Amino acid sequence: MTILLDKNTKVLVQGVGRDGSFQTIKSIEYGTNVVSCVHPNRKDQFFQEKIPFFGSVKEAVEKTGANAGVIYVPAPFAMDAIIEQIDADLDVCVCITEGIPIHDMMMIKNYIKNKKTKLIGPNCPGIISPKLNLKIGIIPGNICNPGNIGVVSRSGTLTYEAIAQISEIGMGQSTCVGIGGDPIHGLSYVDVLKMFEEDPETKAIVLIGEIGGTKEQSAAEYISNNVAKPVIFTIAGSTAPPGKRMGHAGAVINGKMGLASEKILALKKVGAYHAEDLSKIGETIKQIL
Amino acid sequence: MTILLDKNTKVLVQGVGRDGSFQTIKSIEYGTNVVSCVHPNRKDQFFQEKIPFFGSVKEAVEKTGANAGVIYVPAPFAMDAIIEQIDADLDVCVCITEGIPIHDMMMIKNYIKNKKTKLIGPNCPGIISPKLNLKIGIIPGNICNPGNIGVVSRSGTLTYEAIAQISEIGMGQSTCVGIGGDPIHGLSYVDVLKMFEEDPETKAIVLIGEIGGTKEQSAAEYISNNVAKPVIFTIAGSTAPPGKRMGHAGAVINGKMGLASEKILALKKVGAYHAEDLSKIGETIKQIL
Amino acid sequence: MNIHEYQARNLLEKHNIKFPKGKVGSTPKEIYNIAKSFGGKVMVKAQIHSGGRGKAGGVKICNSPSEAKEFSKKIINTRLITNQTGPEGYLVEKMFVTEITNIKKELYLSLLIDPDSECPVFIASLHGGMDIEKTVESNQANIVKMNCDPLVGIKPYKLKQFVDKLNLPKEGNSQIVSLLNNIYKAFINNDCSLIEINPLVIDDNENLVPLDCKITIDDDALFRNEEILKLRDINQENIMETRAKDYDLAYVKLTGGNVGCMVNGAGLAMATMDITTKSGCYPANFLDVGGSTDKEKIKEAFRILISDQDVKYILINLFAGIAKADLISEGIVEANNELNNELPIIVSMRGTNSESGFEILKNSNLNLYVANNLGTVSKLLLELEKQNDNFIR
Amino acid sequence: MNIHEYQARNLLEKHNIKFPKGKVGSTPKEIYNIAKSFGGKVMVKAQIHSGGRGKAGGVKICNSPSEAKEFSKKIINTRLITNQTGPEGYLVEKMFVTEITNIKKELYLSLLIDPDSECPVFIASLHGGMDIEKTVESNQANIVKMNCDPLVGIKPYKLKQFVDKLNLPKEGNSQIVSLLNNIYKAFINNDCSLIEINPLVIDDNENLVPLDCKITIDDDALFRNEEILKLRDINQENIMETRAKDYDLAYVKLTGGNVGCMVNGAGLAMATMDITTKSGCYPANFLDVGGSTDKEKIKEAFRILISDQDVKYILINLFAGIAKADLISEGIVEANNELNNELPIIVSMRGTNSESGFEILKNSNLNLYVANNLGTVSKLLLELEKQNDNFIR
Repeated sequence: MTILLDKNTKVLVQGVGRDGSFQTIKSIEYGTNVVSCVHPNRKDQFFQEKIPFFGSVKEAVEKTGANAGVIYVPAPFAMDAIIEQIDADLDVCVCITEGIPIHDMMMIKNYIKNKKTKLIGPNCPGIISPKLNLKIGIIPGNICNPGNIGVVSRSGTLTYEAIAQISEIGMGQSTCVGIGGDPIHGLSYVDVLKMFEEDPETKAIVLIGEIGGTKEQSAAEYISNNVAKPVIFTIAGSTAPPGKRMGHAGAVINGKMGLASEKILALKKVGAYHAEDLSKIGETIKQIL
Repeated sequence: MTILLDKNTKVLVQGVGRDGSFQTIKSIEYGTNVVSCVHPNRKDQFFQEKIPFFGSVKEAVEKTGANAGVIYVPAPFAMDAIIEQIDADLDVCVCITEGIPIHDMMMIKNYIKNKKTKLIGPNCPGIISPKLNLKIGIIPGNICNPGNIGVVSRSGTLTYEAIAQISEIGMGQSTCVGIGGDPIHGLSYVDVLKMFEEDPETKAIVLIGEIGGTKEQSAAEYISNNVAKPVIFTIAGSTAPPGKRMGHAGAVINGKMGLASEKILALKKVGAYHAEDLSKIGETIKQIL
Repeated sequence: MNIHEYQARNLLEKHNIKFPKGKVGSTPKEIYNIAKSFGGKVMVKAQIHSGGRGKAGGVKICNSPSEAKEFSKKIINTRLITNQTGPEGYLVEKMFVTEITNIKKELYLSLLIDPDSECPVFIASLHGGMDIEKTVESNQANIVKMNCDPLVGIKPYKLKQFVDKLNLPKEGNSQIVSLLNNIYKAFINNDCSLIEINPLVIDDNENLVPLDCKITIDDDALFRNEEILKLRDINQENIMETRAKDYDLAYVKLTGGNVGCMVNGAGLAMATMDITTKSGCYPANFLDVGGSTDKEKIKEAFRILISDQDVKYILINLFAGIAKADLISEGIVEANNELNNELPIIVSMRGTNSESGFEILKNSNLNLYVANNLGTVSKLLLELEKQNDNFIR
Repeated sequence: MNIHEYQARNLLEKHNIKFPKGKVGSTPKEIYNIAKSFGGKVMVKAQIHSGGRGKAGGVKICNSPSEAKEFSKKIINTRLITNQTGPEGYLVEKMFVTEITNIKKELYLSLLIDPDSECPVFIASLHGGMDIEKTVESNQANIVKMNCDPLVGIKPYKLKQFVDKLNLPKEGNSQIVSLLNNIYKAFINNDCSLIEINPLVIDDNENLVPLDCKITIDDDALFRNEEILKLRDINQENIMETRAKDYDLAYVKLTGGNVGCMVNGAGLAMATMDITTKSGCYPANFLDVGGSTDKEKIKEAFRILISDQDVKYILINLFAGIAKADLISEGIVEANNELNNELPIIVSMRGTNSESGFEILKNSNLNLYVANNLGTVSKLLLELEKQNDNFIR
């Protein structure tokens, strides 16, 4: 088993511009079952001459049985795409798009309450399950190995780095989930930790955090009461100056709780293993497993 | 068993103006466990020298264990009161208030989706369970008899009339629910029919409908697939002219589906027993039970 | 509450919706001047709170300012009777003059609250103009609907699908998106229960142009819409219904009957009508005194009831829940004495304090018939009807 | 995006929030005239995108128009340095003049988006004015909060509880309700991430008066707020950061380092900073080329990076996901050739098309050091640092 995805996952794609197309082709090459694309002005056309376009998510779901969606559409239209996927009751909606207005995300997070769909992202690299050769989003498949370490991260490139280091020490990943770098996003660390804890194929969890907000502290609290599996973590931004937005909209230190040192403290306190810098993730895993 | 209420029901009251006070006293006299009143400017005071006031619903719930609420506040403030009761996770919220803007009700109905609270009304007489000597709202207790006929109605006074006739033929009521005369309201006929069908103490159901909308047709559809107990019904407004708002905001015939004749047809088709006019409810019950 | 076409236009214009040039006038001279300033050929429309004005002769294309003047002279200050006004019609005090639009195609568009889906719903028809009601009933294939979400508003993906189905020319396609968004804003900001654009036309240049509009505001929300309340035109309302409303009573005048009905609760009002009609008598009106009542209100209710010349006898049918029967009874007795009412009264009364209520009535000098149940009401009605020399049906 | 105080005031005034009389001026003469028209005694405030202006000497109560003129003469066209601006400070081009309010009590009020509760949150402090940040950290008892609901807005029952806790005089109690509602509307209508009123004062007459305000707009929402975008003052921004933004790049200038960092992804940017610092070197800046990149963007990124005089060598640390490493490499080579760059470059590159990317770099004439993993990056950094004669720390 993996989390979020399984062999029945059928993916629909919204937004096949330059990047969306490229990533969709990469996903198909990796093994993902991409069943349809959605574009209101391209119905009756085909992507790559084989994957049908539909005018709406609802129609794509009805005609192709899609149960997961990925969104590459530009930020001004991303809220609508997310809501359309929620309204179509997809199991999983992965939004790669960066730069969605925070007011939009606020609406979406309140709108999605008690809805069926699990939102991943936005501003995230998506999900990958190496054992199933299945990915939704942009995590490069060639750096992955099937295995039993779960990865959860707010940062895209740091997810890749963690994956690569795990593969380099000869181990592999069960599922990797990028939850996104925006201050308001879909699934949280806690949601994903819960799934990893329940997933029999996951033996250890790598958590990659960064400065800003208090989400790492919430993760620590959850770990202390609910997670028995070993958690290895690193926090990026120890040397970032306060008050500056460090690229990610969420990565701003406002107040003490946003400091890397506070987050490291909280996670160490609950028994998580600290990789002191990004380059030491593989090393740290090796030491404890 | 009764529906919606039981012996653990503890009621809080919002709105003890002239009518709210009078009805609260009547409810207490009938036997209802009224545990607290809510008024932001009267905390630390007592209603009738014994029931404590609190500044908020949340506080009243924490301090007195209230699990049901009734609202008598004027229409401009009713939406806020309903939302406050929903936010406090009450099991049941009964709103007696008439004349709430329809835009407010539209917001509330969308807000309450997947929340714990069941909303009864607004513009309704509330609920009464004669066997428990328990009522929330304004249905006169002295016309009721404990028994096993469930009553559900959009109209207040017609509910009383049906209750009185049931009592006059020597039978009694399990629970009576006035769902309210506004076009958009909380629990629907279908919701209440479902509860009555599952309630072992209810042997037969009296449904009182009126012109306007298609809610009686929805009830008919539900009955045909889900209700085995006998349903006796009457529809008010057979002789109402089309296009006029007949007192209730919901009682306007717009199009064919709103006609009494259409509703009677739909309910007769699914085997419900028709009391041809209001005065014949008792008679009809007698004939079939 | 209804408002006039020209008021509805003003309100929509405030929400960035563009109409053809138009201006309202109250005298033939004003109409002449407006027509002249618009270049001569204009459309002139009677301003009353009713549809069906075109068929009733209240709307005309006039080829010159003089023709506009002559037409308005014929209409202003008369009562226009349409298939929706009833036989009395409504007084025309103002007429609205607009420039002429060359119509290529007529559509119908409205936004209303749908009680079934419990949200605002846009309805469009590919064929607008007159007789839209019939189109809706008969030709569902031409009807396109879109539900909105009260919490997040219009969803763009649904809007796209809705607009696609309308098959508009390219220009109109982009214009309708902002039109729909602006209508939605006006609807939400003003507690509307209906905004109707009919016809919405495609003109010669393939532009989308709203020609006529109707807006209904939720009466229950007028307390928070002071600007709208200023637009109220009580000359377009039934005087008695208006007077009742001022006392927070619901009065409905009915045609052809002679029983004045005083009830509490809308359901009971309708059931009382049904029983009256079934027993062979006919209600002249009904007056719902509602839930929360005081003596002053009851007295006013009685005054309104007997001021209806059709009323030959009175049926009081009450079931007191939130209202108290004794207070109502006191009000009835005082009102009868003040007004020297001699019309016979049938009373059926139950619920809260009904026994003391009956006592009060019985101890009064009213011309009173007491019914213990609704079956008796029918019998008493028939009896009185037989005695009644003035039986009119 | 930040806007000036006087612009923020304008925006709030459009949402029916009333301030003391105030006007902005650009020259000492204008300041003199404004002060005179306000009756002489005024407050004069430097308009820069930074807090802490009071302590930095940018705000003064002036007792006469001449004093206002003299004060503004000293400040206008200088760079004001506060504890938030960094050592360069910001250029003062305008000053804002307001009439004097007699202050009985100072409060603090703000509305911002709280990532934890995922909704707008009002924060008030019973003690406003300067040093509010310290109050918030040290005296939580004086802090009152209220969550709003993005779908239904401010809930009146919560508003009542919030206001009660503020212990305002009677007048202020009713004034703050509309103030809060208006701030909320302004916040939602303009995609704000912060509206701050500090101080919000009770004046002599117990009226609630907002004295100063600050508004931050969500950069990601500027595409739909054209009016706000017009308020942008690029003189208040770091030139390089602004230039990067125009190319959709994220550039952050840091003080005290000499490594120019080019990365993709904010997380990697921070981790790269951390690694650099830990190895004993210090970043001079970082430039995030983001996910979706083309050659032009990369070239511009390189231009910005090496135009920083502090940069002595360059660290490129990329992990290509949505970006393609070969395209980035081509951009780097072309940029180096165009700009004749001779600074040494450490490159660590993985992910999509990284092998062909490396090929491109290796086949170029760049002064290149390749790191196979992040551990090697540290070592190479240290090596270069030792070679570097210009080592400045």
